[in-house]
Amino acid sequence: MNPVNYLYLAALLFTIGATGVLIRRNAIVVFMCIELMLNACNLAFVAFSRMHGNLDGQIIAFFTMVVAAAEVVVGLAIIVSLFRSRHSASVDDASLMKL
Amino acid sequence: MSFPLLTATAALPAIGAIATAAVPAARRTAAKWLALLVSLATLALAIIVLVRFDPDGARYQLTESHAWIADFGVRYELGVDGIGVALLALTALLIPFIILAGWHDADPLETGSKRWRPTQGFFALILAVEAMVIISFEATDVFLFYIFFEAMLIPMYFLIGGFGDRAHAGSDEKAAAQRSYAAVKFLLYNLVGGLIMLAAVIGLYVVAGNFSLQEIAEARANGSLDMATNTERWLFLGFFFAFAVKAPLWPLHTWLPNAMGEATAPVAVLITAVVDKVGTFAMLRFCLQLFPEASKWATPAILVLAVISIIYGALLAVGQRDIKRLVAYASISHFGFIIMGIFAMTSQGQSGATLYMVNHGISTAALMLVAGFLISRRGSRLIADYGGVQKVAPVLAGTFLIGGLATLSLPGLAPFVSEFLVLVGTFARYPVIGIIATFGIVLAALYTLVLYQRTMTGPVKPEVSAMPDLRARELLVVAPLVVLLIFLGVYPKPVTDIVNPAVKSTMSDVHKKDPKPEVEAAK
Amino acid sequence: MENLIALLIAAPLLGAAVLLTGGRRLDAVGHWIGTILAAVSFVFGAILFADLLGKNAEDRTLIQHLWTWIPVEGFQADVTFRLDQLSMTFVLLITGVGSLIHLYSIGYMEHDERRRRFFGYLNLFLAAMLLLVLADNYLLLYVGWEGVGLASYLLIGFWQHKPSAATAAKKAFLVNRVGDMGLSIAIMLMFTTFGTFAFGPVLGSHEKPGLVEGASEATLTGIALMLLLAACGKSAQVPLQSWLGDAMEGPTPVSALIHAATMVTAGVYLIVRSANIFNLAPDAQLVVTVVGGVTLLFGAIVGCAKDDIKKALAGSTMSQIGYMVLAAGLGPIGYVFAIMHLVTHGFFKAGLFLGAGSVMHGMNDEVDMRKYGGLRKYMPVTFVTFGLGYLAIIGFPGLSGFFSKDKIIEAAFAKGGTEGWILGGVALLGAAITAFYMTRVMLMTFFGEKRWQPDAEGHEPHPHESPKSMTIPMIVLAFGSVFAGGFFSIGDRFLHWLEPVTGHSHGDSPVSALTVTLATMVVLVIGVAIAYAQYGRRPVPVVAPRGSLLTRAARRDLLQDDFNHVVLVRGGEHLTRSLVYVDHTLVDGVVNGTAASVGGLSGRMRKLQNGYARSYAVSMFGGAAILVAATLLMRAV
Amino acid sequence: MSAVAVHSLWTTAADPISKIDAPKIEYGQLSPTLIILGAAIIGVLVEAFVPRKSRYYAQLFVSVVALCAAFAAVVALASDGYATTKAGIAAMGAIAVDGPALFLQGTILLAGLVGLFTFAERRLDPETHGNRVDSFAAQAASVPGSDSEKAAVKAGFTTTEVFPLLLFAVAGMLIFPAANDLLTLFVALEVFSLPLYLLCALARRKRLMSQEAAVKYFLLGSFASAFTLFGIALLYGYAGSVSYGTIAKVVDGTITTVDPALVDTMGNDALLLIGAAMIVMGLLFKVGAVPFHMWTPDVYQGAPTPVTGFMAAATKVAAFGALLRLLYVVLPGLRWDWRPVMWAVAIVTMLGGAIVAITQTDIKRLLAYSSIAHAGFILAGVIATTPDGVSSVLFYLAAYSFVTIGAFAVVTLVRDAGGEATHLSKWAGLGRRSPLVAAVFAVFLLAFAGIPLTSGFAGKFAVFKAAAEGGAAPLVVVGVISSAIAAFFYIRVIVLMFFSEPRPEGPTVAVPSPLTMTAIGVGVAVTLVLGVAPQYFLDLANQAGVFVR
Repeated sequence: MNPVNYLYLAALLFTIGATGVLIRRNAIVVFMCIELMLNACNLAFVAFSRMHGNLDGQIIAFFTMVVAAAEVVVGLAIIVSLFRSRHSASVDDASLMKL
Repeated sequence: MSFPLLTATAALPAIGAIATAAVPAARRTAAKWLALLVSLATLALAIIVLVRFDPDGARYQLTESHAWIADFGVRYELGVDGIGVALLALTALLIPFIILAGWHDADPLETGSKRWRPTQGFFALILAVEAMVIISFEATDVFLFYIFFEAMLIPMYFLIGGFGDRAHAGSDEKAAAQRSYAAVKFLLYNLVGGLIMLAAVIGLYVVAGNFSLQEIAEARANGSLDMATNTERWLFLGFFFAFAVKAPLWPLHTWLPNAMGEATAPVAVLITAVVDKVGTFAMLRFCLQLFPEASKWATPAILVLAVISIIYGALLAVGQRDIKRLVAYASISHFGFIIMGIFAMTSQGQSGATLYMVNHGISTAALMLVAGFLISRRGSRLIADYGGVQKVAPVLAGTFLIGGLATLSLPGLAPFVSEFLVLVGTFARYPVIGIIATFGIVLAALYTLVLYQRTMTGPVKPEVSAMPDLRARELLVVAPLVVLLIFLGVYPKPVTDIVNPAVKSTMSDVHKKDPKPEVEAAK
Repeated sequence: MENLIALLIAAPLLGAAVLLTGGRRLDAVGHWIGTILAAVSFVFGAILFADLLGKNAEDRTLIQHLWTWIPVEGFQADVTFRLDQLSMTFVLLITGVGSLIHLYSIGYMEHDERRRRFFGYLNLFLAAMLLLVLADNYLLLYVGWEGVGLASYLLIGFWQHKPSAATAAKKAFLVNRVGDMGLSIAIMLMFTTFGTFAFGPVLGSHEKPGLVEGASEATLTGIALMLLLAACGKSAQVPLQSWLGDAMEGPTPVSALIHAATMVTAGVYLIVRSANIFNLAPDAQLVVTVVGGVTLLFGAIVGCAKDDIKKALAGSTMSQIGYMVLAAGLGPIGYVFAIMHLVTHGFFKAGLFLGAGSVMHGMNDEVDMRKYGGLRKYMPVTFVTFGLGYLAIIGFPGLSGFFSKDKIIEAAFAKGGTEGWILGGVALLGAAITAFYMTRVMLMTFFGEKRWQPDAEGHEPHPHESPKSMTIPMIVLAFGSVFAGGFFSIGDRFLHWLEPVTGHSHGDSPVSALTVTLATMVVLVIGVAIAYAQYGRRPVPVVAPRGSLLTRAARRDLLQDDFNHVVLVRGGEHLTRSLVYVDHTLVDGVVNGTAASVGGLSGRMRKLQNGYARSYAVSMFGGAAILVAATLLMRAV
Repeated sequence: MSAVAVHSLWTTAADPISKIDAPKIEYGQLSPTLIILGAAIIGVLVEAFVPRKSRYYAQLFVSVVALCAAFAAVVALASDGYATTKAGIAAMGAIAVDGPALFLQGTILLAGLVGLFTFAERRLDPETHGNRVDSFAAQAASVPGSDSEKAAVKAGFTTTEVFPLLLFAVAGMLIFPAANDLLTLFVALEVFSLPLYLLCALARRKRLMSQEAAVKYFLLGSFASAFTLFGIALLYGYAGSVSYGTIAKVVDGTITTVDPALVDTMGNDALLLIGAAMIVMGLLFKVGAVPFHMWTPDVYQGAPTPVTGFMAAATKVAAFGALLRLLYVVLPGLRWDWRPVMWAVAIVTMLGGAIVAITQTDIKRLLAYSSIAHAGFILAGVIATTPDGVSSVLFYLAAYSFVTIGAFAVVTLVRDAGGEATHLSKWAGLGRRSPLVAAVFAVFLLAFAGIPLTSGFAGKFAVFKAAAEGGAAPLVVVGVISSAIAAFFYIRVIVLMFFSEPRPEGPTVAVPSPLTMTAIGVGVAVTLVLGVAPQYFLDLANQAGVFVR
């Protein structure tokens, strides 16, 4: 079937992820949504790679995964430390600084 | 490569400023003397410049030119024409008096940290201002001029905001608030003007490709550089706005009364007699030379504003309760005259305007400094707090009266010559404007005499009954100014001789001829 | 010889400089320095006068060029002096009367600790006045013009501790400034019209006018009217007369010298000097005569109602100058007589004022005539001199006033036509009123029974004759007021002396000179008679009766001050107040308003920064969306 | 899709690749980056093996040496002509070695070095339990206020990991402006972002705020990078390659080898435009342009001040470098599409930053907003799309970064019991207490405000000049207006410091070690030198103003 559909899917996933970021409170979930967005990108890469018939896209996908993994490491560390000091992972509670 | 006289004239006070600032806190008096000596040395240099300047020689003399920021098309170009020399001399002349008059104005009241050195700061800042003003009178590179035109705001700002009138010295919170309000107002007003000018400066570069006043003016003259009419007008407005704020021209004047009211008298003199002159000077040198056509285009509007300034300023001066604010509004009125003279586009008008800058500097200095002495004695700026001073301090009253008479430009005193020239120059081309402006002389008499009557005459108020007369230092400040006022009043030739050639070339820049008299003298 | 001209001015100027900067150490001798220098100036004047008499009429003009004052492209003002018959006349009057009054002041100001300063001011005045009459161009004249204004300001306000004095001084200066405005506009007009404002080129001589001939009548009328405005200010002519009455706040010698003999006549000088301009501007001349006529009556009427002796004399001064202006307005017929009356008036009016001063001196500075009475016994010299001055001013046959005033009335009729009749009638009426109010003054002061009481401190005034230093000048002036007129008129000496400058023409009068003289006599008698009936026959009430409407108005200077007060002063105050308000709220308000609104905007935009990461994300997302949309849109359009 | 197509794909994929020629790496030209990365790894090893007491010194030593060496390398490369004549693409098209890259790398390295000094400062806080402490948490893992934290403090722990983190960040920043394909761009972005996220969380005082800042920065940052990545994907889809050169060719249609797949994607501008927009958005986020700026104030306030300073300076430099390269190398063919949009962004950024800053009450937030406004000014230069534009931006960045670090360094000096006294009210009368510090800070503020004779003015003038010449005169006008507004709040601080009476309970000014002094000194020196005699540096920027294709 036409790889373009995969692009639509990717776009859809990306949007879902973005929406999640915007509406969910829990830092972990927000973070997962971001991961979802990254994976949407991966799907797009692979699909394009398939369309162009070259391998760049697929390789990029691997890089993305690694980067995502690194983000997880850093991100979880930060979120956890926040959680431990506040006993809450809600991003809305973390609003000491404003205005 | 001769000795860079102009650079030296500007550099000396600059170095002096640094040196003064470096004087240790305890050695306050040493700092004062240092500053005074530096200013006197600068005066000496200025006199040398004056002597070396040949009125009938090249338009710009003692020129210096070095590469500076090639990338911006900026060169370090100095040179003075007659107008520049006159104002340079005025500046160098007034600063020693200002320093002497402010001798005790900056003695620290409260003991801050031991590194807090208000006195040193005060005099250093004055010298810094002098250096910047001098160089902006010398600069023949638009960018160079602009830089110091802007930079001088900072020391001025600290002088206004940092060193209040002894009238409300001390921890009086309200006074402090008013003072910093005045300082901020001064700075923002001028900064906005300057920034708008910056846009115009950049525009000028885009059009002309460099900043050399002479080159551009030449190119404009021989038509090798033609600006689109609208471009020229926009650029002109950009420049003029900044100068009009500095000058100040109605309705951009409201910063001046605050600034002069809150600052100490010497600083007030520094503002109105020295710094503001840069504005009017720049109109004459930059607006007219760079944008002759646009200048002519804008002339009617500017003349109207100038006349409004004259009348409006005078009327407001009548309505003031505060001595210094009164002088400030009087100055606004006078700046109206200067600007009117510049844009009347007649030789008499422009010579008069230049002369006016010099005379106004001296007369305001005389009046304001004496007012300062008066205020420092009574500790109040309110006219109502005085009365009968003439009886207890006749010399003070006398000098004050002379300053006042100079302000109302009494014939025989310097300002009369310039004011009449401006009037006659304007009248020659714009009779109606000229006549309206003439009402200014009546109003000037009104506010001056009312001020004198309320403060100096009448029964002696108990608060002033013990007021000491002028002390030696103060007399030393005032007397020379008075002498100068009288001398230039009866023999202004030395100044006019220097100024006339420069005015002539400015007139040719704007392609203007003086109107011919209706009836030709049968010769 | 012309080099002496500068010395004329230099002497009193030096005196002023020395006395005003000299400080206390000169207090002892100050008044002598001042007097001597004034006298020196008079001596120089006399020498020059002799020199002029030595020459024949047409080259009696000396020019002294000192230095170029204002050299500007196309504009040249020189410090040059012109001494011709006209200015010579003034020089003698000024220095002569001036010296006498210096002498008088020594006695009069004896007890004033600021006497040195007073003499400094007097010298300053002499210098300025001489500069005024000697200047060879209008701008230099302007310097003297305002110089005398300054001197008068300083002298009127000499007793500054009195608020009334300070106010009067300020008023005088301001009103004069209005006049000066006229003068400066006139000069500007001349410059734009002729390219110069020096007497020589502009005016020329009366047989051969200068550039003025080339100019349009409209321009000349403009110039002339502006000059007239200046003259009105300086010579206290309607409508700028209001300051003269208050000016009497000054010491009496000042009133005598400045506000009677010399300064106030400067306006007449200006008009006569500018004869060639006025001759070519008939409309302006008409205005001049009208102003003169009106002031003549105005001053006379005011003079009738005042109880303050000096104010009464001030009114009379106005009215007499009205005569001169009227004469000057008549053109060549009148110029000479204007000046002649000016000189004679200088004598008798100065004498009268000194007499008044002497009276006040003896009466603890009491000025209210209703508190005088019967003083002739106590101060005979004053009485006699004052009496001679009185006879002179009312035009008693044979005395100075008779000759000069008579000629003016005659000339007024000679103007011809209805104008002539009207002006002549006015002049006659003025003569009658003059006789009335001067008789009134005379009677109230020197005749009747004594009416003075203890003053506020309770000590009775002891009227006594004044010291020699005061009486001598009075005597001299009395001589002048008796004989000057006759001396001038016999063989038309004065006419021939002045004619070369002013020119002269004999109008054909509808009424013969004799008729005029007789008429004058008649009205004179009538005036005196009425006055006698009112103040001589029955006792003068110490408290002024309410009097008729006119009297009350006249006491208040015909409500002219009230008008000024309401219209100018009040109006001005309101104007400035409202402007101050406008400046603060509107002009400044716009600026502060802008600042405030930016601040408010900032405060509102700040709220967006609510600290919630998610809302930040929203803004980012929205931003991204807009970015994308915009980019696409750019392509679409 | 048809089976044949699928088969063909499989076969091509299945074909044994005859030989893969080993990648050719120009180590010399990449040396700056490599040195830093190497040093960073050494730093990690140091953490692992060197005893705790001497770690600080070891780390400091390693980092200083590395940064200096790297800078030397940059200078060497530049003087060797790689900035101009020998400019080229290295690492198989991944990294460009050209003028802008080297100039910015040099700037970043110096900024990093100065920043490092502020990191290493340990004289400001009072000694705790006889140990000198720096501004980083004793033990990041320990809960604020918990016993474990107290224990860590007592034991005199210090988070010396900050040094390797700094180095990693620097390395990423070095690559970022030099990246010559989108993949490298993305990787570099993450490489310097992640360490910064961590550094933000490591404040010793006010740890809650610090952690909050980290979370916000992290979430929003990765959110942004997700967008960037998607944009990259779309561009890749459009051009069939991530290499700048190829994409540029495809965009302006000068590409030679066109395969059928490319033909139909090339035709689809939506891919291109949306992709470009999303990448640009990611970069704008990093430079803190409105409306992607909202993280800036919070993060700047919460992060440890040395980190803020470093971040504010270096991140901007790197991000603008990348933005320039993207717009000038990849998307010049798209100029007419992105310029108007960027105009809008620049305008709202200049005005927004300036206006909101007026009402700030915390000095760090104030500086944050000012940095936003400055981003707007720089954007004005970016939009010029002339060589002048490039060099003016380069100059501005160099000038700005030192002022920023200096300013934040001064902020670290003003302290009270609760650590740094960042609330403006506490700065009242500072000029009376310690004129020198106040004066220095005033100099920085004036430079921010763009008063003549400071670097700020030279930079602002250069940028506006370029913009005006690039036909963006309205931008210049908006620029001057917003700098007028901006002047107001800089002035406010000066008023506060000099004209208002000192508070009795006001903060004290700590006497720093030579480290911070150097940082501040360098800041002042650069500010004045670039203000008075900028010509030399302008020349540098001009030479460096050309991108390699």
